[in-house]
Amino acid sequence: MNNTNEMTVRFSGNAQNESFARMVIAAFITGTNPTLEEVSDVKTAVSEAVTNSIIHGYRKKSGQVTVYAKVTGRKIYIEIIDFGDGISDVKKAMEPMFTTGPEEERSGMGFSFMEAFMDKIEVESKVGEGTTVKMWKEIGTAGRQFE
Amino acid sequence: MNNTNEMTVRFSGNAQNESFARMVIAAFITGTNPTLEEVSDVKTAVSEAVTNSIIHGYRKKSGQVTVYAKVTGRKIYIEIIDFGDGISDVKKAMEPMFTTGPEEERSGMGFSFMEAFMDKIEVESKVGEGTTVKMWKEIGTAGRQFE
Amino acid sequence: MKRFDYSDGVLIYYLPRELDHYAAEKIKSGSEKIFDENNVEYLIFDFEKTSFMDSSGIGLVTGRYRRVHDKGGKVFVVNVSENIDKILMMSGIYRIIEKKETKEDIIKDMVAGGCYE
Amino acid sequence: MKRFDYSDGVLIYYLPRELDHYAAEKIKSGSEKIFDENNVEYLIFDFEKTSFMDSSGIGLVTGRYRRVHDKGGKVFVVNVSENIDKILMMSGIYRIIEKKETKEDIIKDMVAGGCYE
Ligand SMILES: Nc1ncnc2c1ncn2[C@@H]1O[C@H](COP(=O)(O)OP(=O)(O)O)[C@@H](O)[C@H]1O
Ligand SMILES: Nc1ncnc2c1ncn2[C@@H]1O[C@H](COP(=O)(O)OP(=O)(O)O)[C@@H](O)[C@H]1O
Repeated sequence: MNNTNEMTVRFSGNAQNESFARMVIAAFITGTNPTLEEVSDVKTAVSEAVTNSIIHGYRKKSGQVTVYAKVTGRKIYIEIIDFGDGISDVKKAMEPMFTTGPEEERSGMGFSFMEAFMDKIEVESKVGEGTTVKMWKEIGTAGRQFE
Repeated sequence: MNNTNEMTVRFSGNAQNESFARMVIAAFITGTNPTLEEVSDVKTAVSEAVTNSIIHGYRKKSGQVTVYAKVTGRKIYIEIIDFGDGISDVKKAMEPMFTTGPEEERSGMGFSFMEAFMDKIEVESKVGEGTTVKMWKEIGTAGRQFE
Repeated sequence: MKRFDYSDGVLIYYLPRELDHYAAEKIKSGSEKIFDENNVEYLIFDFEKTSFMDSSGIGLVTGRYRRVHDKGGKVFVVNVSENIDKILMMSGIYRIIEKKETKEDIIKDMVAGGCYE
Repeated sequence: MKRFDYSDGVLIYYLPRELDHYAAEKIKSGSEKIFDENNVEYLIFDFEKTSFMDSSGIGLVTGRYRRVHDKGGKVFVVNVSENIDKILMMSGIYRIIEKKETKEDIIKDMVAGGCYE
């Protein structure tokens, strides 16, 4: 199956939907025939970005989070989009351990985890307008366990 | 949790996505604390409507299927929307065993199953414009097995 | 994963975990040749692995039933879980197709019926 | 489902199947009183049931670590699966928190350390 498949899911930005987003992305990428570890990696990365949209993007306000995903053969592309507060200094935000939420016991490792678990990530953000995180991963390229 | 939660998922109308749609709806309704049987009922109903959009709505053409779901307390509301061929006679289409696809070995029981597994369904359709199926189900109202 | 097994007029479908329209189409196209080239006398749908089925599964079973029944063949379903039984029951399929607990029960029927004299 | 267990200065968190931000918040608010009213000397994170964790879990562990460590307490993680171990390793948390195979290993440590003289 070297064809393309796409989906978009939009949901309320409340914390219960973090697990929903993980289940949706896991279900969507099954066609790429990933290992359990690869599924777990993608779930973690998506969980990080969705959580960030909910707690940093929208804080206590309500808002919608959108996850777009495209699969082409075994290549996965994912976007996580919010229309929340945005990030003033993306470079600084992406530094390991940097967090604006230490009193909420945030670790500042969200972006580091996304980078570690995906092949590549990109962040676009504008203060007051929102944030889009783009992620790429090719299945079957590292330490594959089953064929 | 008597609050409301909403989600919309849109995906390519190809047959592989029938199982994706089932997994998404199952994941979304977990908050209503359904029994396994109730989850299975909702999955079946959504599977029927999504399959119909793909095979009758879009036939061999490409197109997008949208599933919108809203949960309020233990009440579930679902819409399945396509912009495909539409249905000329909805009343006739909903009769048990009626099918326009006998040569494809369709059973004509899709709408009957939706009605059996949900509390209520409604169909809106216009030839050349598409079809929307609306479904309602309240969790915990019939033969509940676990509390 | 073996989807079906054919020998001596007996065709067994090993149905998948989720029997929906997508799966039904694959099963049909995968076994078309067998029906074209053989006279299927006994057709067995084995639901052992199946935990989900919708009306596309009913379409598959009744569609295959027609092909086999037209030529005097017999059709059975086996290893049906409670969940799947409910769907089969609702569809009214048991009016035309027999349910057996196991494949061994069908072999008994075959012997009694004279297939393996 | 018991989320934690406290007695005599020892607090055990039984972490959930999926330790994300939502779960971490529930765990924190649910155990706030214990930290306010007691001096937690031994804090144990039991990952036995946990198959998923993201950086919110790291935030939970390090945040709790700070509270306990500031007062001279010790923090452990136990029953860590390979999957979770990878995440804990990546976060560098093992520089400050000790991993033990089982809760019994910690009791040994407690006895040796003089907690249960
Ligand atoms: N979607 C977002 N909207 C607004 N700010 C964000 C968003 N994502 C990340 N940030 C900012 O980037 C910082 C670092 O993010 P991250 O590495 O995930 O760590 P953490 O979530 O633990 O703070 C956050 O503290 C926050 O200030
Ligand atoms: N989304 C749709 N778009 C166009 N036609 C539809 C749609 N859904 C149902 N139909 C029509 O209604 C008929 C009955 O549907 P159904 O009861 O699900 O049985 P089946 O799918 O087995 O034909 C179909 O054969 C088709 O003609």
